[in-house]
Amino acid sequence: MADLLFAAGALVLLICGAGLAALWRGEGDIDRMLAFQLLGSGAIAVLLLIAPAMSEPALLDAALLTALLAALAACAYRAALGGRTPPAPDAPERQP
Amino acid sequence: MSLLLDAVTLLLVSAGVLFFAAGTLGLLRLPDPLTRIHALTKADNVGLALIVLGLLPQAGSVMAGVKMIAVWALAQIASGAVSQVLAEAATLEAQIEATAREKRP
Amino acid sequence: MSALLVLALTVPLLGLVPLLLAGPRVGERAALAVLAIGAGLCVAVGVAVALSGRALQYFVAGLAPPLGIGLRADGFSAAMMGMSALVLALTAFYAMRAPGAGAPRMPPAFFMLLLALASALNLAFLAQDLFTLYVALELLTFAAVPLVCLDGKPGQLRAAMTYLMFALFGSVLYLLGVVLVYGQFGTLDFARLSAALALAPPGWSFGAALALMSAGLMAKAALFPLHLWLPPAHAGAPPAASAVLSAVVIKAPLFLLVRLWADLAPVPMAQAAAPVLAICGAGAILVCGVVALAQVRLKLLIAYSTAAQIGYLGLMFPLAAGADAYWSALAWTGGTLHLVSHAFSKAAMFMAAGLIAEVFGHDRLAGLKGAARVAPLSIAAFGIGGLSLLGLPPSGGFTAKVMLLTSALQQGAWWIGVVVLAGGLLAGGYVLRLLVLALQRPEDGTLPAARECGWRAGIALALAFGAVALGFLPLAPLGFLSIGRPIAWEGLAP
Amino acid sequence: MSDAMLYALAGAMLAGCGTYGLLTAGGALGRILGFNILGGGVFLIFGAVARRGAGAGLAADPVPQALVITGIVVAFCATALAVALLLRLKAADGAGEEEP
Amino acid sequence: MSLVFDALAGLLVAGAALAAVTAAAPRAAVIAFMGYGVLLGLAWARLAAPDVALTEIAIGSGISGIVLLRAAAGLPAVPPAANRALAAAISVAVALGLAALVLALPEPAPSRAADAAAALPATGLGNPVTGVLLAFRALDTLLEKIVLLLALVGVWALARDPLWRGRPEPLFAGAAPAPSAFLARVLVPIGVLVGAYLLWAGADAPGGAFQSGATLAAMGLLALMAGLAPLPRADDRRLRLVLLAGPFGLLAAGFLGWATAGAFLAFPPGFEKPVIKIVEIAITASIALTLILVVLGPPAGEERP
Repeated sequence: MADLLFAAGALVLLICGAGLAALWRGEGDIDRMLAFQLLGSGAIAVLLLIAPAMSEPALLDAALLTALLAALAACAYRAALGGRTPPAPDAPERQP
Repeated sequence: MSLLLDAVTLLLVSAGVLFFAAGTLGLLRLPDPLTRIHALTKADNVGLALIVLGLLPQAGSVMAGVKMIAVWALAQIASGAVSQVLAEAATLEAQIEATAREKRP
Repeated sequence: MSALLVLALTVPLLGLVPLLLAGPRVGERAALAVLAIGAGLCVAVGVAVALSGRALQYFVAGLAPPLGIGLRADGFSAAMMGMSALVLALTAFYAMRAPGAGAPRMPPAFFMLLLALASALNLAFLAQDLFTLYVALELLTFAAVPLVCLDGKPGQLRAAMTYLMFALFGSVLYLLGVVLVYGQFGTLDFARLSAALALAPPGWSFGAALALMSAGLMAKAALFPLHLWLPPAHAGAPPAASAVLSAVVIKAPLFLLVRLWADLAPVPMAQAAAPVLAICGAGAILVCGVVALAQVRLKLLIAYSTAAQIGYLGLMFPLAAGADAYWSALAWTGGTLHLVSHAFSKAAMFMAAGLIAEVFGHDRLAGLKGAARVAPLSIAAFGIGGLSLLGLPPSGGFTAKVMLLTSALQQGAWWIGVVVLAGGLLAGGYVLRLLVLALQRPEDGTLPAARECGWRAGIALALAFGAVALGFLPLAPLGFLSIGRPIAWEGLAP
Repeated sequence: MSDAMLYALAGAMLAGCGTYGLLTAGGALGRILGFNILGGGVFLIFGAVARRGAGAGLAADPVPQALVITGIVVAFCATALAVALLLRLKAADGAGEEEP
Repeated sequence: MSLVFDALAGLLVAGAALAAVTAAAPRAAVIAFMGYGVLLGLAWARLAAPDVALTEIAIGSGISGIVLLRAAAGLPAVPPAANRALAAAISVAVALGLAALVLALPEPAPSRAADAAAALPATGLGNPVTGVLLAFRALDTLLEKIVLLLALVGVWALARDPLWRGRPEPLFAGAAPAPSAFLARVLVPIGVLVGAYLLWAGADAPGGAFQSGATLAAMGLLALMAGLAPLPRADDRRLRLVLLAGPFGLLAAGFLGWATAGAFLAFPPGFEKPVIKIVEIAITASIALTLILVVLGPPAGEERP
């Protein structure tokens, strides 16, 4: 059984890798963030798969943490864009 | 009994991986960021759900099973909210880009 | 007695509490008191080592290595501890402003960093575990880098960034060496490693691990050719910060370099590596010495002189690894004495330069004509400290260089002797440049009206006299420095 | 080839990537990333060393693992300090602050 | 099969690292670096190091992302500085040299696992990594707490106000947009729960002060980003007490052990586990707060009325 779970994990990794490579060549950073989110989901799946395979239940905690923090990254990305809401076409420049 | 459970695991996990593959394919083939966001969340969540369901027989303890379901639930909530955040960021970036282009004649 | 080791590590940290919780004035006084106590503890360690004739040792948590961490003070570490604690305490007094002196106070951050430095240095001198030493080096980095940019000027910030990058790169290299050592021996304790190395001659991979650690330490110590970060960082920092950075901070990685090659490495390996270190040292002395001559600003001149002077320690390695016990012990004494006397004289020189720059409002050498009239004590401190760098008697620098020279000539290493002499000549060139200018007749109206701050110049002068006092040591190997070497744990837990 | 060795080799590759980043970075941020990746490689090698030391009922030697945890936190602090310096430098340059 | 998985994971980590160091735009490099952090977490999981995996996930892909994305914002893409071919050659040489060193490691590998396992029962702990961190090598942990504190001092020393008054700059200038605020409102309570669980579990299962502190810090930053909590004042005395609680709590426990068990940083006999637990709580609080403040940056000075 463990071998099968590892195989499934390897497949998920492979899929994520392919997705990453393709999205990486995409145009914008939003696509790159999507690639990161894909990787996050993949990592959660892989951790869930190898936790029983390695009989290490603590990896479920790791999966939980990954789910939490992959979401945090999206928020950090948005925060780094600045606190502005989309500017209206002829709105005055934001005061520094 | 254990053989049957293993078969269930195998079936569901394979289906889950398949969904992952399908979601990724959608991510690669869809035309613009907003639709790609859409594809990612849908496929990932179904895929993850199937994997969790499949793994439940292997959980070993009730606690582990509860944790697995918690992981899935958290991922479900988070990816929904994340797609909102990223969509807003995408809109904002597009608008910043557009204003910048207007200012540059 | 061995409780002193733990106290020397922890007491300086206690000063952080009032600095973070009470107002700046109370915090400053507390920091000063703690640093003075810390200096007392370090001197007490030295006295205890000298009286007992044995190394002090302590097992933290009562656990002996390999699982636990051991602290150990031999003569060499006790000497370094005493030196650094004295310099730190005097610098703290120097940094305290006399009321009404007009200049802005040192921010509380300065005293926090100073306290952390005191603890980090003691840890670097005492810890016998390669990873604990990594933590000590990191502590040192985190205390030293902010010192460079305390005023927040763009130049300082850039210098601090470069320093941080070099220091972090050095940390990673050092850590890589530690990882490889653990992978080979399963222990990071000096005494246990020595025992393991004595049992079976180590292979090339242990040599590689030592080389990686050394490269990391060289980057942190700014030993040529990894010295590029030092001049802008040390020259740009506030004078009190420059004094500790140049005098004691770079001494910790140099000390560890000596530990690794003189105490830990098997003799054939040390003998193979010694010429490389010596060539780096010679490069430092000659290249940085010449560059120092070309400087137009006083603080940069002193900073380049630091980069040059640490080269003498590199020269020590082939001499100390020599076959003859007496001449290698003499070289060892000379190297240590050089580290200590350089600390005193360099701290004095940076403090003096700070006072001179305060009086003139700049530190461009060309504008310092007649400085002796407005800053006589500072010029005297600079001159007397410079005496030691030049290697003129009586001074610790003179004694150290004579020891290195004698050892080099007796062991037939002529080229090292030549470098020692050339380094003295170069030092003479850059020290005398300021002195000659300072004693010249100033052009009319160019002298500022302000005078130097007397008691702070007095501290600089006291440090300079400390370097002179070391010159009265006999020209023979110092027994104190060989106490507790080679590394071994005596008995079990105390 | 054991799993530990595979990750040790991955660590070596990371160290190579980190070195490349440090050597080619045009700005401070690139150097910070390079340093982090180089450090990550070193930690991974340490982790492999720990895994090789499995025994006495433990799946790995706990001593290196504890040291790596310490190291990761220290490396993060270094990153944060470097970024704070970077931001301060950016602000200083942007405001046109001059050397006195 | 697990070897195929490991080889794939190793290659992916290296690939992400390569993407991070070769990306031209700073933000793209940072995103790749965050991905590298996630993958590295997987590697740690496979190395039977769940404690490290938790730390790496919380710090490497979580908080680092916030710091680095903020640093990358508005940075121009800089062309590579050095000769790329030469740099690549050097890097390949470094990787090959290290690989050779790694392959030359002795067999059987030396290990302290037996020593740690033998000494662990005396501490009352079940997690050997926590045992190493808080009992056998507590000196390292103590000093590393001081390193953390110093990192904060270093960051604060960059403040224009040398007396460190006021609050740091906000992560969002203005109010956070609705989706981010919603995400924070959902995630923060769950995350705080997870952090508390990691601390509680850490004595006997993987987890502990570092992992918990890092998770709590990430949640704190998320809450601050979304404006759920006011930015902390750097001159708040309670805040400074929390900062000091970890390092000086451990130091106090060290002295207590000196008085009762006869050695600095030993723990009072019979009370090892409760004392370690209390110290761990203090350390967790300090780590979480210090990480938050280090990320937020120097205080901006007294607010204008």
